[in-house]
Amino acid sequence: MTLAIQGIGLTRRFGGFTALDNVDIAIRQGEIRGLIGPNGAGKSTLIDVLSGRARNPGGQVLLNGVDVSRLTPQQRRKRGMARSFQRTNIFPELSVEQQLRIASWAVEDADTDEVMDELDLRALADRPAAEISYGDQRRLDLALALVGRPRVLLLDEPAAGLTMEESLDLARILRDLANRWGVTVLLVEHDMQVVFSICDQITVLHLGRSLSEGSCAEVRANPTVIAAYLGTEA
Amino acid sequence: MSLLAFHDVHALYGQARILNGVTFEVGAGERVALVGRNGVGKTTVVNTLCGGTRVAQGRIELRGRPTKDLRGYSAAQNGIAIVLQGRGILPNLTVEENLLLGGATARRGPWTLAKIQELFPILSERRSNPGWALSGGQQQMLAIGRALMANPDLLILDEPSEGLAPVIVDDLAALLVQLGTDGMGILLIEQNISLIHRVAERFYVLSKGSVAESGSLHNVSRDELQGHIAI
Amino acid sequence: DPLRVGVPTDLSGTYATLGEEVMRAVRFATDEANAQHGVAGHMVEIKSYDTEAKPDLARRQSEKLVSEGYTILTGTIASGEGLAIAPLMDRWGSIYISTINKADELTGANCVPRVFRVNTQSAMDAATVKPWLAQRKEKKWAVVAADIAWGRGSGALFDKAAAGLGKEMVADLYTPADINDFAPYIEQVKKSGAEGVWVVLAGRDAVNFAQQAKQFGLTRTVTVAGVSFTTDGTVKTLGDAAEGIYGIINYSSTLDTPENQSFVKAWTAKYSSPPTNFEGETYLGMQVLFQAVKQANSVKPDDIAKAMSGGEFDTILGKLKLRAEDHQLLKPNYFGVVEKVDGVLRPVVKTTVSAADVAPAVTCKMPS
Amino acid sequence: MTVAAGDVAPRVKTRRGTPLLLVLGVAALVAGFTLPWIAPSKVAMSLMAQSLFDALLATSVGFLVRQNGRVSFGQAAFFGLGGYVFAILVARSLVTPEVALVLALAVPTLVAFLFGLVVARVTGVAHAMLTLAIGQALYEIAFRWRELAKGDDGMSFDLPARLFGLPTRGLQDPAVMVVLAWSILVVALLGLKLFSQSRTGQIAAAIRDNEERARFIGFSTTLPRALVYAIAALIAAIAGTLQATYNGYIAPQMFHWSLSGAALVMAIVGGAKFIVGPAIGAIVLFYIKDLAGQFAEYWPAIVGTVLVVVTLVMPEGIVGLIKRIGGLGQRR
Amino acid sequence: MLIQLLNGVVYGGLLYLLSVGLVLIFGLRQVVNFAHGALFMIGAYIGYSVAAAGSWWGGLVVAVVAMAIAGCVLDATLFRALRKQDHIVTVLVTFGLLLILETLVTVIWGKAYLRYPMPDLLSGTVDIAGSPFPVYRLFVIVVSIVVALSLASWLRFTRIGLYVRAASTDARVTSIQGINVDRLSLIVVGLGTALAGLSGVVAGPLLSLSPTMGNYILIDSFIVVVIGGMGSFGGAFVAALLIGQIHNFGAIYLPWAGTMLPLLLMVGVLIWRPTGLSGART
Ligand SMILES: Nc1ncnc2c1ncn2[C@@H]1O[C@H](COP(=O)(O)OP(=O)(O)OP(=O)(O)O)[C@@H](O)[C@H]1O
Ligand SMILES: Nc1ncnc2c1ncn2[C@@H]1O[C@H](COP(=O)(O)OP(=O)(O)OP(=O)(O)O)[C@@H](O)[C@H]1O
Ligand SMILES: [Mg+2]
Ligand SMILES: [Mg+2]
Repeated sequence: MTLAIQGIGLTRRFGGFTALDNVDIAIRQGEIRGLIGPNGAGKSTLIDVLSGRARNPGGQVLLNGVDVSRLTPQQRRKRGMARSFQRTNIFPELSVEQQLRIASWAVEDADTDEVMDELDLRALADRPAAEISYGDQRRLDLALALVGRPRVLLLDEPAAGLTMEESLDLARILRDLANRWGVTVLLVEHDMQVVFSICDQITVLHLGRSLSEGSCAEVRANPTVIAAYLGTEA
Repeated sequence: MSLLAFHDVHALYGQARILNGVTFEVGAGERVALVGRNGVGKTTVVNTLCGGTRVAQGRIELRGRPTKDLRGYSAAQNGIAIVLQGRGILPNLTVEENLLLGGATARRGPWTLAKIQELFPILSERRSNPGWALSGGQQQMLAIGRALMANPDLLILDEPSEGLAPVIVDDLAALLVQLGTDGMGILLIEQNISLIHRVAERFYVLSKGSVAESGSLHNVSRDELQGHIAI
Repeated sequence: DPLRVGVPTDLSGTYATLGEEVMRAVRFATDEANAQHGVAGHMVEIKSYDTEAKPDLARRQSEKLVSEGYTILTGTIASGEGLAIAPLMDRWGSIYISTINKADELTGANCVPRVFRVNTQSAMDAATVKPWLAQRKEKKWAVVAADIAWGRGSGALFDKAAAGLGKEMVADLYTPADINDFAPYIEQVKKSGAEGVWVVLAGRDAVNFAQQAKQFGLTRTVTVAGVSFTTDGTVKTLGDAAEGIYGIINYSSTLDTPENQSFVKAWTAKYSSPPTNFEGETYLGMQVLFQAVKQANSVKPDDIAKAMSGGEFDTILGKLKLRAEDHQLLKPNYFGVVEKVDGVLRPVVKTTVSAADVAPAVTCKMPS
Repeated sequence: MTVAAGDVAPRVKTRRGTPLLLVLGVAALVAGFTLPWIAPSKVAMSLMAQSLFDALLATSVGFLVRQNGRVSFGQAAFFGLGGYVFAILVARSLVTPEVALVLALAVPTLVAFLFGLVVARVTGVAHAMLTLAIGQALYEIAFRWRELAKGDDGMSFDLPARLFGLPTRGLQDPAVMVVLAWSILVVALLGLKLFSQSRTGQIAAAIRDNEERARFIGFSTTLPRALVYAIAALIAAIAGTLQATYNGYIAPQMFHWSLSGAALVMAIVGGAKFIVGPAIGAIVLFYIKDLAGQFAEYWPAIVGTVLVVVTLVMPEGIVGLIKRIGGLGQRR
Repeated sequence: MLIQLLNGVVYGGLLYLLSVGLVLIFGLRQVVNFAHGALFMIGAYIGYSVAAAGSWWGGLVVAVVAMAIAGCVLDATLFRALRKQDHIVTVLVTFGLLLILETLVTVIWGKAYLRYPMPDLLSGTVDIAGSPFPVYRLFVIVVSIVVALSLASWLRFTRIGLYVRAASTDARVTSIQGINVDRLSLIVVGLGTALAGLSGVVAGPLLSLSPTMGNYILIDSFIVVVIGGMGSFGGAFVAALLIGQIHNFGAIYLPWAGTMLPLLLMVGVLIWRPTGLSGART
């Protein structure tokens, strides 16, 4: 079984505070891996380390078995790794259509129409991104990551700010990507409905360490996870 | 007496008309939800209240008084605190300073720095960290805490559950209900059906810049609520 | 025909005060001539444009003046301005009379037939220092000079003069342009043990240096002298901070020739203060111009140029010759000190060095 | 800074736009030849030529703002460098005049490229100050190094008799220079327009907008930005070389920050969001200043008042105002 | 050595007084104030006129008050109208203002250099390390330290100070907390210009007065602001002292570098930390 992405001993410190403490993670190709955990557990930090946003983190990142730890984000993108952001990170002055098109150039002129339709951005094509609503910006952020159908997707709370229907649509799209195209997804999300409906495996992060890892059912039943994270709703 | 009321409000960003006759009101101790799809204008309602749009027509009342010339500070000075969408944390100020800023109107009430730090212990742990060093969810807690610091009569929350862990959303639901019971008005703008369902008594559905539907949420199931919103 | 004189000068830049003085002198001379029905019947018309003391702007404004018929140019301040417009006189069919520019090249390496200079160049100032320095008892000297062409050149000339007279140079300090605080330089002069300091600073720098030197008590212990340092203008600003400072004087209203005294009298009557050095020098330029017009009996630049080159003119400094080889007016130069005259501080001439003694060597190869 | 929403043409429009652009360009070039005839006098022509040098310099600054979102307070560095390299090489006959010309354009371009690699990550006022620093450093060198080009006095030089086999006398004739400068300006504007529609141009715009995201969608961000610095510097160098040639004179003021600042002001007055804005701003301000010069010493106050009023009335510059008025007309 | 060090502090102190005003105004109004040098200059001229009429200290007070009022007027008229514009556009306005103010001064006071008198109390010298040192320079040091300390504690420990810092990062969010940012900025801009006036008067007896006197020092102040980290008060203080020392020791040990040293320092700092010493995130 090939590992699409693997992190070994990932560590990140801010001053004296350790946000990510020697975390190992390995995701198979075509797997959707949920990453959950309380606020401040280190989920976004983990994505930052994997995607090359964090400067000088500890540990090693392997993409399809190749060490990419020293590569810049753009080099990682060229090798098939893309990410979205928890705090919207788009091109405010460019129109929706234009920024998606530009994004496609980096990956051999990929098609943008599909992404636009899937994420319902067609109607907003000509609007500068700064002027669209928050939820729409979230979808645009996600679309920027999806352009060119990357091999490995690191998504940081993609469903936040979306309506329930949209979240479910999103879940369907991701499942589709994984099933049909073998895209590997690391999904950070607080919307448990989405997580439990599509994830193959779930990693629970707590205080910068991996608390548990397993199938949805296992995680759901884990009393520690319920107490620390899931609460009554699940 | 209503704390906040919009009567047939039309509002524009530049040339673009976003609100087309919005009417709603929230009274003391009421827990009201404002819902709708992305881009219908929910946040624009909040912005309008803060003077961020041009009001072409209609009337906005604060505590029953029609208010012309709304400014950023008008709401706060009338006892309305807002949890902004996207959080609006001041990145260079420390966590504690962010909280103190919430108390700028110096209204007295149950919420003090200590109380908030008790509610969200992380805000006490990180009190001298700059705002930008918090995780997304921690920032959301800070935004909620900051709004409470104002001891408002009306609390407006624009998608507060965003980025919060489910346990914390549970706590938030309980908190909002309690606040309402204690007499604070709550205007909750949300996508999280379960949170709306647990908190709100009444709802307004916004569609294409005006209120398409409204009603009580007593004895309405989650699915029915979902149906209302999906207009 | 009227005699049209264009005055491209600095009205708003670093040397705006000098520009004001230039304009005042040009206007005075013009009014005087027009009151007598013009120069040989030609009424004088003047027009000025602001050059901000920038060479390229000086070029543009001069071109405009010439094209509007003001073909006799005078009044630029910075040497760079003069050097920038000089080569264009031929193309424009105009002439330029320098009254303030100090660069030797203007009538030296870069001399051209249509450029004349009535003021002293740096080499002439250097020749004026020597006799004074020779009789001073201070052995150790320091130079504080502006780090520009004029400052460097003038400082080097002083070094040479001092060396020739067996003095010891203990510090050579060149200060960058537009500096505000001279404290570090003042401290260095103090430390060097200099008994005398030769200052080559002008305008704002001169005022700041003198003022701060006094605050640090430098002027009490060290003899201070300089060139363009204590002009009438800076002395007026400085007040008692300037008292006792020695310096080269290119023109002074205190000069005791009958021509000068009647000029000073008329001037004082009009402006209620005596003319400054720059005003005197500019007026001198106008005098030379007017006489050349009379001698040529024409207002055509070509004819005026012919009359100027090698001509002799009656001026406020007496009868002076404008050398044909390089178009430098051979004029005397002065050395003096700032002291009270009628209760007012001003530079007062103590020694006169004759025109022959300060006349610079001819380095010009006049192109035909 | 910002690009107006409508300014970034969607793909379809671009393709249709290009031929139209070329037609416009050719028309403008042809129109340039009438300039010597419509000018009322030789001096008017000369002023026109000089305003065009300003226009080129302002275009250079404006382009940097528009394309990289970086404010430069030191664009005169490249203007001066172009002029100095050409004048010094020619005056000392170090190389053939043709090589001198090429170097006069290549050296500033290269310097700017390297500079861009290093400083592009600095933004805002800090960036403006960095650019000011290189301009002032060159200024100080030119000002104090007398052996190089006579230091603060500046240096006159004679043009070589022929350049690329053509006689150079005309280069100091306003009638010739005005046509030449105009043609260069038109070609430069066209080139910039095409660049900003090109992929690299659009990528640079994306980088300006959000550098971090540009990296995460897979672009290296240093090169496109450095390229923009280089192109902007090339235009400034052309302007500097033209001015030096026309005047037969160079002086350290060519590097001075006040010239850079003036160029920036021209660019904003014209409208830095638009490619033609800076050039128009430069020409308008050139004549306003020239007119104000009639009031001798009070001209700064007049120009100052114009600036304040212009900003309040048309924050997007002259071209912005024209577009807005045009836009209103269309909408009705 | 000690004297040179002190001289560095004097110049640094002056720069601090000027730059901190720039920082205040930039923070609240996002205006890069090119007219700041002109305000400094006008402060000096106003002080000069009053001092010439008899009272040096009166000149100080009048200049500071007049400039504070001028700042409030500026804020209420121009800056408020410009608050939605790009920084770069506001530069035009302040640049235009600079030109207008300079002309105004030449009309009222003329172009000639003027010498600012020294207060009797502070003229004279004291011996420091065996060498006379002007008392007035010590006064400059004291003034800048007092201003720095009071400003720092105002910003750090008072509510208004907190609001100022908040509004400097995000005016919209701050006003939604119930703070009238327009009124706040009236105070802050007024304070900034008052400090410009104060530094004008304080600099007066050291530098000669001329309509362009502000331009020379403005660039150094901008260098200070940028090195300190745009918008950082503490950073500005450190940077000002640094530039003061560089200015002094550079003149002694590296005279060939001339006025380039502060610029070089700035380049070094910015390449090392693009956001300046304080490294504040924006
Ligand atoms: N730059 C920083 N400096 C100091 N601490 C930081 C910094 N960035 C993040 N942290 C801390 O590191 C921890 C992990 O943050 P991270 O953003 O990874 O959390 P998260 O799991 O994504 O949480 P959330 O669900 O709230 O988004 C948090 O406690 C946060 O406060
Ligand atoms: N600054 C702006 N200028 C122009 N139009 C804007 C601006 N901000 C928002 N809009 C438009 O106003 C409409 C309403 O946006 P608003 O942010 O109020 O939506 P919302 O209901 O809050 O959506 P969401 O659930 O995504 O937050 C959208 O169509 C958006 O494109
Ligand atoms: Mg996170
Ligand atoms: Mg919203």
